[in-house]
Amino acid sequence: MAADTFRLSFAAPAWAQTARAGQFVNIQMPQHGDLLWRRPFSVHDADSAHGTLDILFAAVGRGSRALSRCKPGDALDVLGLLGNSFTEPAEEEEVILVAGGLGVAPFMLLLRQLRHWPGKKTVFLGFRSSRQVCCAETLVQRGARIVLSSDDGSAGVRGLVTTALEDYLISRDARQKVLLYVCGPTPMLRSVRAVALQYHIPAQVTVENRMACGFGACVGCPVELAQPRPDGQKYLLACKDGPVFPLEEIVFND
Amino acid sequence: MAADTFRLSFAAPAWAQTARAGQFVNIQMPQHGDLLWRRPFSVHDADSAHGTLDILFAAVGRGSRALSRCKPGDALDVLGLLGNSFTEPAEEEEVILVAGGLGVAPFMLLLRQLRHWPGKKTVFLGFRSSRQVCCAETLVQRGARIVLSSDDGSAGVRGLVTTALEDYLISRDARQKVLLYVCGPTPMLRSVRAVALQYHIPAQVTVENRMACGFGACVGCPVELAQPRPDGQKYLLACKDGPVFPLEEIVFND
Amino acid sequence: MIDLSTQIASLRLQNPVLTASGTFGYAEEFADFYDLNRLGGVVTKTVTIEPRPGNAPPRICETPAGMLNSIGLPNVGVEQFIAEKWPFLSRLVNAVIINVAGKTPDDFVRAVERLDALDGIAAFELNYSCPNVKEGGLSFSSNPRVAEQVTAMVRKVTRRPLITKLTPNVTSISEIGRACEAAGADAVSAINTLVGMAIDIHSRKPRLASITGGLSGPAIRPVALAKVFELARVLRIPVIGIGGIQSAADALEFILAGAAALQIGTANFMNPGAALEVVEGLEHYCAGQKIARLMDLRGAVKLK
Amino acid sequence: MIDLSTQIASLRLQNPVLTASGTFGYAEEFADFYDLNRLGGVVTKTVTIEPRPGNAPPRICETPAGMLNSIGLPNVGVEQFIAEKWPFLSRLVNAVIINVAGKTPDDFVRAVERLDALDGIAAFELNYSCPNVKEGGLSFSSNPRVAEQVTAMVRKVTRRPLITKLTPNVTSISEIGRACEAAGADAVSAINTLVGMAIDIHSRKPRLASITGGLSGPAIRPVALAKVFELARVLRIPVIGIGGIQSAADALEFILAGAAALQIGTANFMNPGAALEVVEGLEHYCAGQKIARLMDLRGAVKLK
Ligand SMILES: Cc1cc2nc3c(=O)[nH]c(=O)nc-3n(C[C@H](O)[C@H](O)[C@H](O)COP(=O)(O)OP(=O)(O)OC[C@H]3O[C@@H](n4cnc5c(N)ncnc54)[C@H](O)[C@@H]3O)c2cc1C
Ligand SMILES: Cc1cc2nc3c(=O)[nH]c(=O)nc-3n(C[C@H](O)[C@H](O)[C@H](O)COP(=O)(O)OP(=O)(O)OC[C@H]3O[C@@H](n4cnc5c(N)ncnc54)[C@H](O)[C@@H]3O)c2cc1C
Ligand SMILES: Cc1cc2nc3c(=O)[nH]c(=O)nc-3n(C[C@H](O)[C@H](O)[C@H](O)COP(=O)(O)O)c2cc1C
Ligand SMILES: Cc1cc2nc3c(=O)[nH]c(=O)nc-3n(C[C@H](O)[C@H](O)[C@H](O)COP(=O)(O)O)c2cc1C
Ligand code: FES
Ligand code: FES
Repeated sequence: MAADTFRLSFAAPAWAQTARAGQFVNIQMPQHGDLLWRRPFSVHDADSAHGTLDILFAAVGRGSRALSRCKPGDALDVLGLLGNSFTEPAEEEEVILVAGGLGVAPFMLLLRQLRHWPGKKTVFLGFRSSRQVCCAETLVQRGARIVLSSDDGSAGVRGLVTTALEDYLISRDARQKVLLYVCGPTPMLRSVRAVALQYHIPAQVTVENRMACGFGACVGCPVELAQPRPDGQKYLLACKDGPVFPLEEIVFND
Repeated sequence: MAADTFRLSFAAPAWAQTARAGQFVNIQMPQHGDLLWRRPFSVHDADSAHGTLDILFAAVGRGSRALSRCKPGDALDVLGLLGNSFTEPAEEEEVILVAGGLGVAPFMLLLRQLRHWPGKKTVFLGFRSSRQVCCAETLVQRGARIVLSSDDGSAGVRGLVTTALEDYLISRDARQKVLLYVCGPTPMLRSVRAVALQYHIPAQVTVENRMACGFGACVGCPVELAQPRPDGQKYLLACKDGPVFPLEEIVFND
Repeated sequence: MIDLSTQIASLRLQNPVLTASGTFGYAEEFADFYDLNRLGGVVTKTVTIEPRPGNAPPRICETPAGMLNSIGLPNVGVEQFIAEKWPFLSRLVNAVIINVAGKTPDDFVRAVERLDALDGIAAFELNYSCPNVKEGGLSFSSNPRVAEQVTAMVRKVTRRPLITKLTPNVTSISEIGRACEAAGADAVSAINTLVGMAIDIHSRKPRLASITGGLSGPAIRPVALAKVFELARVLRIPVIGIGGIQSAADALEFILAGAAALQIGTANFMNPGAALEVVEGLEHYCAGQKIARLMDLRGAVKLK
Repeated sequence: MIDLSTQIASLRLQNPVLTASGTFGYAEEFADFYDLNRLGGVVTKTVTIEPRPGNAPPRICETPAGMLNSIGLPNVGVEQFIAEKWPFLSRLVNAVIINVAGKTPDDFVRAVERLDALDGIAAFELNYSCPNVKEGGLSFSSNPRVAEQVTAMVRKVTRRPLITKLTPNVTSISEIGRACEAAGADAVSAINTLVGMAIDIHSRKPRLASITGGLSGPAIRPVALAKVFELARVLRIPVIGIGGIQSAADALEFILAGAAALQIGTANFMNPGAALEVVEGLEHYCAGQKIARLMDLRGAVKLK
């Protein structure tokens, strides 16, 4: 795997049948000690034949580092399956998946779901540098065309994934119906949102808010609506109403 | 080893030269999480040739259970050598070591120190049952005679270690000079103290108070003096003034 | 048969385990995890007379053995609560306690008055930790005079058991408890969260949009236990213990300190089955220790 | 050169890292671990006019990410302190701050008056969390009138910088802070421990002989930070932040919230090198972030 990136596979036969891309699991970290919360991770892949679920994660903090030290046979306390999932394309001619870093995680399962869908599948994969690159080969095996970019140019095109995306959108035939799927860090989501609005392309995004519970109990993971609802509702919950949202309907303040 | 009893050996060449029986080390538990404190353990044995220090411990709680899962090569954060140590016998003709359960820990090193001491060495070893018994053979190898007892009679004499001790003291020649070394749970210490006072036998005890620091900084580990000092001092510190005390000078008011 | 039951004024609970307001939604969120009727009862998320959108994000952050929150009491308001949330709650056979808050004493009165019309409400819990706009934003339970006044006003509009939920952020929680008792409260619950704060040193911003928030979880358990102990010693009305309870062992500490019932809060997030596990753990403990009536342990801490 | 220095009234500290009273003995206990002169200074264990034996055991217990203590201020009294502890302390070249407490306002005055005769004391810190026997055992900083009175009385007998150390167990710590400021305190330090309790469910006894005790450690850090932030916003005199600080990152949170200096307490027990590591960590942070003067970060939390 890429630097500090880990794939963890665990047995979950029932979930392996029903998991839909976009959904997530909430895992209690091993040796959690004074880490109170579980940590949420997107379902990366689900293998119904083997009855396993995969997550793909970066060791960025105490929890994920502890998780990365799990060994085969260790027991994990996993809460799932949580959240909604991506809506699959209908009459579109192309789907474009935009992933910033580990934002690629849910797309592995999405491409599995779309294996019989006849349209064109393009994945824009942006990483900081070549050391972080992962999943590219498997995504190709799953029928996608990859446009790789990196901040330092050490892998694929130099620059932000959003620049690569915009270049592509400018050059394509504007009459073709396209659907965007987006996952990545907030600044990237903000840029892609601007691009999607500009080109009038419908987009679905998965958000990664901090979560105390993951199932709607703490109301701690609000996502702000671009337009408050008539009844005054200003927020949706990332864990329960999401984590997948229509990108145009929400905003990323701060 | 006996049930839930573990011996842990770690490299500490300098300490292995200088450690004296009665001293202890204070160890940060692996994956300590919300366990704030280190955990204190007596030096069980010190091997100056190999440069290692041993501790012998029971997995009784979160910290010691985590410690018991240490694997060779793991790094440990150990603070030491802490505390005072047993005074070795001088003109006595016999030393009697009284250990309740894992209270046997410091006696392994004590017998190593006494290997050239010519007097008689008797160890009263009390355990709950045969499943807990440990160290008996090695103690014999180190020149001690063992009187084993267990609460349920499954090993050695049935009954408390103090009963066995008192039987022995009654039957011995009262003119012979004896010195007691005592380590074990508080109720046992209390009984042995009564016996020692009754038979006018000098005794040294190691106490196992809870400790936040282990080096005199928190003042959290007081041991009560049987007689307050003339200047009003009522307590000594287990970690700094001890853990070895003259048994007659302190009381165990739970 | 082990008797786990307890009594809060006229309200008999089959066991002392309740869920804490704001950590259990309107119970529906937990219906998939276990049979809710196994609990002593549930306390709802705070309901206010008008709908509230809640605070801007970020609303939560993790701290050592605890968490900070400033959720801001988002809720659909009393009318929509009755229309949308009550139908599910009203089908529970154990105690359903409605937690109410307001910005002014009058808000409390109006909400309780309206809700009192519903059949099947076991009790009201008044969330006195929220800011009182009439008193410059100080909480309703930071001043005994105010706590007494609001309690007396609400007392007039309902005959149902009235529980006042106290903030720990005061010099003397027992003074506030006494004021509530004098004004006719049937029980107090304690504690609500401690005021706390955390800063992200990278962005240099507070970790909560509201700057400060409420600290909960195991970290605050010793504080909660001290407050419950203090209240139980001076009040005649029962005290409901809240704060960092994760297990039956934790719950027993509160019962020994004098609590007549308990609420499980933050623990529900990490372990959705936490409240039921406390019930089962208490049962198991009583069986093992041959204790026929759990409440015989109430206040049984040995002080000498 | 990175400037870590800070100013507490007339007292210049080479860096803002002090050790908290009661967690660092009389400094001698830590002399084996590192060169004490690398710290901003040390605050001694509380000294009282008469010797005190301290409380009965057990005095300490571990809690989630924290600990409870009821040590009871054991100390040899002012005279013996001067004879036995001061010689070592007086040889330190950085700031030595003497922490003083008493059972009555007069005890404070007598102790400070006597100690003021010593050369080389950098400042006095008055421990206002201890029970005031004149006011029914309430702490000296639970009432602004009392805090003001004691501070004014001590102010008269010393011209050295006077720091009053505040309890967090009050409704409004800033009200107490203002009272101290008005009476002539040069700085406040906050927080002392939170009142807490734990019960051993097996023996059914409190885990501390004194029943309740003081909670410290990482668990209370969010509470401490909120209090320091509150004080720093209303006071003109500097605030010294204390509570659960384990690392330079924790220390930075307090500086961003407005603290002019910090004290490391409970962390010294687990990691005897903790205070020095905070100094080194702050240095390292400033170097990495190209911050020339650490105190430029003081109060720099971004609120909007
Ligand atoms: C629905 C959902 C799906 C996710 N899917 C994945 C995934 O597939 N793969 C993956 O690697 N990560 C995923 N994340 C993010 C993942 O949960 C965090 O990386 C993880 O919680 C970090 O835990 P930690 O203890 O290692 O880090 P911590 O020590 O808690 O924090 C380390 C750093 O990460 C930041 N951080 C912590 N949690 C989050 C979060 N939820 N969002 C943004 N920043 C955070 C902290 O602010 C801090 O800077 C997902 C999050 C959500 C909500
Ligand atoms: C100087 C000294 C030397 C020691 N030497 C040894 C030794 O050689 N071998 C050994 O097995 N143990 C020894 N101990 C005791 C050992 O420190 C504890 O068993 C250990 O701290 C338990 O940690 P834990 O996290 O596993 O248990 P916890 O989860 O902290 O506690 C589990 C149970 O043990 C009790 N307990 C915890 N600490 C102590 C303590 N210090 N004294 C008595 N009861 C305690 C608790 O009350 C609880 O009931 C010594 C203690 C001291 C002070
Ligand atoms: C996310 C969250 C939301 C809360 N919302 C409310 C609320 O709406 N009304 C209320 O009275 N208390 C609320 N509380 C306080 C809890 O009910 C409880 O008093 C407190 O969290 C302490 O208990 P705990 O440590 O078990 O969580 C909330 C607590 C949390 C953590
Ligand atoms: C064991 C112990 C002893 C303490 N003794 C004193 C004391 O003598 N005087 C005092 O003013 N504060 C005393 N304190 C309080 C600390 O100085 C500090 O204010 C508090 O512990 C919070 O900081 P921390 O979380 O870093 O420990 C003591 C704290 C502990 C844990
Ligand atoms: S994480 Fe708790 S409601 Fe979304
Ligand atoms: S354990 Fe801290 S003084 Fe003994």
